[in-house]
Amino acid sequence: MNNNTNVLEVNSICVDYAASNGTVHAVDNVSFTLKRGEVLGLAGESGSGKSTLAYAISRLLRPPALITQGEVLYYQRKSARDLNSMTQHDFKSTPQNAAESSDAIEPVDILKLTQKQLRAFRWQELAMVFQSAMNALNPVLNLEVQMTDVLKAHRPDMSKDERAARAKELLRLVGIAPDRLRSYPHELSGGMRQRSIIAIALALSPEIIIMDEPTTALDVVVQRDILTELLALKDQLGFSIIFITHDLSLLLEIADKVAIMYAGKLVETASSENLSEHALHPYTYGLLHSFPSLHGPRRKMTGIPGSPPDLRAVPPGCPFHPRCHFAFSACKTNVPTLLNTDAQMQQHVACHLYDATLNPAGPPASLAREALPNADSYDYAQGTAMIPVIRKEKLS
Amino acid sequence: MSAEKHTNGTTASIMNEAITRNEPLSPGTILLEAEHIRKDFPLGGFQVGKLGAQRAVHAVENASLTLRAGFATALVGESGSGKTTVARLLAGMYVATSGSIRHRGVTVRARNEGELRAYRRHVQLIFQDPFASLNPVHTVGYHLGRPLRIHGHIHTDEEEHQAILSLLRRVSLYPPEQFIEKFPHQLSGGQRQRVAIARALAVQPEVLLADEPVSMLDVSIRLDVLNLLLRLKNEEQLGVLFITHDIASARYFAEDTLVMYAGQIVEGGPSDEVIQHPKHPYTQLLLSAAPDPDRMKTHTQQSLAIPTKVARSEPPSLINPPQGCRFHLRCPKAMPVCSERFPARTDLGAGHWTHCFLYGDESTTSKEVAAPSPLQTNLQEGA
Amino acid sequence: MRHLLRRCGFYLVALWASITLNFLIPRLMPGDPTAALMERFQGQNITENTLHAMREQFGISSEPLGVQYVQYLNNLLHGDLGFSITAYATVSSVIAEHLKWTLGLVGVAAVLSFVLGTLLGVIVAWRRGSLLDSILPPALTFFSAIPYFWMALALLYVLGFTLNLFPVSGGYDVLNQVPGWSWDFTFSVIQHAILPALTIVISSIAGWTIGMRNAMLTTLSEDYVLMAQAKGLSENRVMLSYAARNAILPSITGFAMSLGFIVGGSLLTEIVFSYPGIGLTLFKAVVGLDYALTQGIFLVIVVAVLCANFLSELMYTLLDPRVRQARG
Amino acid sequence: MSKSEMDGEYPQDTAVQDKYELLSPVPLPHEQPFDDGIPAVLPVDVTYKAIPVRKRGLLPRLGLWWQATMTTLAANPKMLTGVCILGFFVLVAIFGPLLLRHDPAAFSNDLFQPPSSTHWLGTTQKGEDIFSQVVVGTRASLLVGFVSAVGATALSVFFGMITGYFAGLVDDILSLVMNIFLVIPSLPLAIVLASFIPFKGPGPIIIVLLITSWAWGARVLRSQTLTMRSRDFVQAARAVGETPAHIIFAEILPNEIALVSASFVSTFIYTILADITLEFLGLGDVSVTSWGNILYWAQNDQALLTGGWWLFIPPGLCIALLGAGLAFLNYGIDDLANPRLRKERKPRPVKAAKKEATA
Repeated sequence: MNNNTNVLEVNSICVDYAASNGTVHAVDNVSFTLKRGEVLGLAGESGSGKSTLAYAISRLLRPPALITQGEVLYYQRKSARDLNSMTQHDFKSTPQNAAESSDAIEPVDILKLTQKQLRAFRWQELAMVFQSAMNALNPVLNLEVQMTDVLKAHRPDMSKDERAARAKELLRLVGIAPDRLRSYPHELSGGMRQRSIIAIALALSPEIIIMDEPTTALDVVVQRDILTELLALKDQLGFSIIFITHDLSLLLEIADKVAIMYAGKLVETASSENLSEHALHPYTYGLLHSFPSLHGPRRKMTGIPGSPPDLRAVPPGCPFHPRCHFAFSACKTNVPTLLNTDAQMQQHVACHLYDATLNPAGPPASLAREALPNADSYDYAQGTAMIPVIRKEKLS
Repeated sequence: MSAEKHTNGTTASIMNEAITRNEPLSPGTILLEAEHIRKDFPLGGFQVGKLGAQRAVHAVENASLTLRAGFATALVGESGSGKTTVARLLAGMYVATSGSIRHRGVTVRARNEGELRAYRRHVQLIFQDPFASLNPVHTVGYHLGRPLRIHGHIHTDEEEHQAILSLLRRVSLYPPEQFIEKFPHQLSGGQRQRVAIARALAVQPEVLLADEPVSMLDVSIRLDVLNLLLRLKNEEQLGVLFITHDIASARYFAEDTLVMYAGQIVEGGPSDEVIQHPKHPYTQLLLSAAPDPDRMKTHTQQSLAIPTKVARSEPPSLINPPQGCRFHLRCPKAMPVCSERFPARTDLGAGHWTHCFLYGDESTTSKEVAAPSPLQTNLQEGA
Repeated sequence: MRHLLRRCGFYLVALWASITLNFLIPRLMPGDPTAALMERFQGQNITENTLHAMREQFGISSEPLGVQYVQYLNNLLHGDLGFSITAYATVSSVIAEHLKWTLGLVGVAAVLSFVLGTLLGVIVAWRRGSLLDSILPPALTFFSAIPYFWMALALLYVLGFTLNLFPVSGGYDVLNQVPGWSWDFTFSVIQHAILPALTIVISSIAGWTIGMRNAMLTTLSEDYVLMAQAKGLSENRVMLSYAARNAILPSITGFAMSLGFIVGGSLLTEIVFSYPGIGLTLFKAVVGLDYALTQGIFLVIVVAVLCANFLSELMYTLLDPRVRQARG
Repeated sequence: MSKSEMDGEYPQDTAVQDKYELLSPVPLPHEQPFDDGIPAVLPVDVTYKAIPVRKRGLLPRLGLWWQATMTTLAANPKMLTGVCILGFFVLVAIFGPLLLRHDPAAFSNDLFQPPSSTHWLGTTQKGEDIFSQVVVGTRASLLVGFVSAVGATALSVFFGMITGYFAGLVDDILSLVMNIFLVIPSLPLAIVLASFIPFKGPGPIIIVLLITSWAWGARVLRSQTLTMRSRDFVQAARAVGETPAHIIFAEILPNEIALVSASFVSTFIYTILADITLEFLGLGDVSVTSWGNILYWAQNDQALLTGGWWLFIPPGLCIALLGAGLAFLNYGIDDLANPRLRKERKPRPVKAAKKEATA
């Protein structure tokens, strides 16, 4: 699998909500790329626009939400797809595309697909796992119906028996006994519901799975189980994941790359190693220090003063400046853009502290320091051998 | 009534700027003790043909804990483990099926509304969801004024106004005058939780039972509220029960930690002891599953086999819980005796204790502990 | 199953309560209903025998209440509802003669209105914000606020009397048709039923449409509908199997609740159209102070409504697996 | 780790006394105060949504209330329509009879006249002026409906909240009674009851309507109270020591105002329609001038089959208009109480944000 090719490219996308008292910019000029087989973590607090962004990418937003600009380019993989799905249900209708046999991958703008193309594109290429498993499953249909209707819609040539067999296989894949196929959602436990949603998401072997806080409602042990299996499946099947959560400490463990959102804007993107070792944005820094540590000396922590802004009254300039310890005059007036701080590290930050023209003195020393204490005081040999550490795929 | 007897010191409160207790508690005074409390919730409806055996949710079994002035005890467990029930039992909202609760050494008996109110003057509950625990139709001032009036801490409107202002200052809501007339929906989550804390303080309690006080708040403001509670605990020598599902914040907040699984408290002791040297298999599982960014660095490629028995299994139903130790169905180290009865408490030194046969049991001989039983090895291989 | 048994039990209790209510109403009212009758039928064909039977029925009797109650229940068990003085026949035979008309008319009209209204609601909610959505609900609201009998009068005047499109009264063409299974007769029946049925449908459809629209809007914001869309399913599939399939559940509960109102309205409709059903008979009985018939009809209506309620609960149980299994 | 150690390490959480919800800049976690030349500026000029301090005193509050009501109405056309229609009929009921040219009960020589300039809505077979009758009848019809609706709503609030809040035998029995009243069709029961009551008039009709209309509201309120009872704010009120009576009427009831109003309006629709229906059937006092009785006499005199449409249209239209107004009012209340039905609803993804950020 070619790990370094892009599968999704989001270019300066904006989402507005038309509210009675003015327009709300829920997502403001956000760009990022997702590589094949990569786990991209999207972190932010409530109201940061992280979910809206996910819904915008999959074009699931409903009025009054409106995508006002931007493009979402999807790079379709040609070779790996089985033919019968591609020929009949190619969401790209351009004929020369089907004829092309070269390796060149031509991107498709998801935002420009027609309704019909969109229907074919959905789930086939991009699946979603919703936040609340209880609410994402139709309470009056059993699992089999909900699993096979997606097959029915996208693979009409499959026979009924084949569909049922595929459904059983999927359940087995996520660790549910296939005899639960006829169960209704209310008969399943929270963990099983979330597993079955993942099974549905895998039904068509999509290229991308967007997960919107998929395990927030679950207990840590179950959450860990599911994530472990999910990442194993990812390695096995080769899809990419956009993982949305407010739990940065979890994200650092499972994601390859992390993007931090605040008030609808992307404030920092970095590999998770870089982020945990030297977070650049004061907000990221504050977030990292909002999670008490399990080991090492106990320290007084303060979190971030104030609370996230109301999207209807976002402070001018950098939206974080009222809560920022390092804010200076430029922060109140100029909106920061993402700066590439270091081409090699691929770490981007939207903060005037790193803008040499505005802040010639350079970033404060305390921010550049190693942020997290070493974990050496923790005895892993003792008693923690029951759950595996989630394997992370290193960026090559 | 027992609680009444002990209030004499605190009821005759004198108004001053900050409502404080007349006699500050000395740190370490035992305020509230629960001994072997148990709570069954009978399931409603007619149980036809059940031969009298009423079905019930066995929410809490044999829970004991002590709250001391100026100290916090954390109760850690998954949702549905019964930790909220423990808090509500201690708050007098439920009556325990069996077991006793002692307030300053006197057994609490709340037989009627009046006695209950007298008890609640000392023990107050902070709810998880600040969006739900404030009445949307009432102002902040109303929320704080009611407990002041009910418990006779104020007598005139002016006193009420001053007392409310001082409460708001105590929970760091500045400027307090601006908050009195606000409605809950005009406040942010963190501000609401502060108001909820202020309401509990208005009663002038000795004990605060904080039921996941920050889990509904945004990540960046959780610590603020947590620090506020810490400050109140330290300054006013409150006894705090801190209920959480996040074992890291238990370590941050509380001197002692108790771990609860499916209605049973399985391990307890000083927080650092419990968290750095977990003994009960469940505590170990919980710790290894907790998100931990540090692990990323130390164990990047390490992968350990997960016993399938643990994976893909979830906590048992409390309507029909397993006999004995309720964790035995998922425990990789389970022994036959585990399904027979719940192990007694084993002291491990330094105040650390657990309920697990692996570390001995008053009534079992130590040889069972010494070597893993054949069954245990089988289980691990079979997995 | 236990759930259904419990509901069965409830309906039996409700039946018993209405029977008892029926027994008590004349006995608790002040005065002697027979006195009014005597006044009215002075010297007419009222025999000592009938009078006695009537007195017995209304509790003008020396027997203690308990004994009367047992007698009343016993009579009921034997299908004896008393004697009608206006129709000069047993109440049960009068009801048997007229019930079929009402059952046919109200049954068809109520089901039609439910189906049409619910479908309209689904479409209106799905096309939210469209012209249809902004016109239909207010228009239907206006119609639903019109009392049945007035709607009946208006339709009768415009479509029947002025435009002469439909017959204005009766259940069939009494002059030219002989009841039986002939095409002409059936056609005549249908022709006579159209106006009353139209009245019932127009007056009751708004409730279903607006109820279903609101339920749909609630369902449409659920995650499972969003997920169905994300799955790339066809619009119809999302609309029907995901949104409407869940949104219809409260409507079915509502069906049980509203049936009482529809039945009440239908009685009035029959009166206006002189439709030979239970409603007209009830009206005649009320006007003619025929208490036995009034009570008998009331009892039949209650039983019919209880049965319909039970059926709708059965349907709910079939449609909602949570009720079917959790408490079953 | 001992307590004293912690005390030393933990400074107080700090706060500033400015007009923002903003804590003072605190040193970053476990770091020395930051000093590398950049001033740590506190943004004093950032304006958050200013929340006006509520005025004290009756008049300013009434003013605010009036303002709030107007804003609500302006944003809710359904409700506005309903309020206007209802207001019109209330005004007619109160002042209408004072402005009439004809005595509604006076016979005249203009028998069975269609609408004309003298008799705006025509006359009956006995020569009574229909316009006067409709205007005067408004008062009687509205009054009977209103009184029964108020009574029934009071009953349903009482029973609904009591049975919803207190579980146990009383609840079981009362809810059984409630459910039985719900499944017995109300109009037939009302007809039977009214026909058995030996004296006629508004009084008996009100009693009949009360009996047949309280159960619906009671059930809705009961189920709502049942869910309210387990809400945290009710539990919190219990925890600070509030009495059950206070909790029911001061904590729960204000939260159910929308439901109570909706229930009142629905009951009002029912009672008005049922009152008119009973009168139309001749079960009321036929000598009173009311909408139902106008229709009763019209039907009695076979007016329609002789072409006398003006006898039916006016009262019928009034009833329909009033009923529609009330129904609109109800949908408006529904919209207010159920945000999902509102036009400007925010879609799911931002719901959490809204919850957090509502100011």
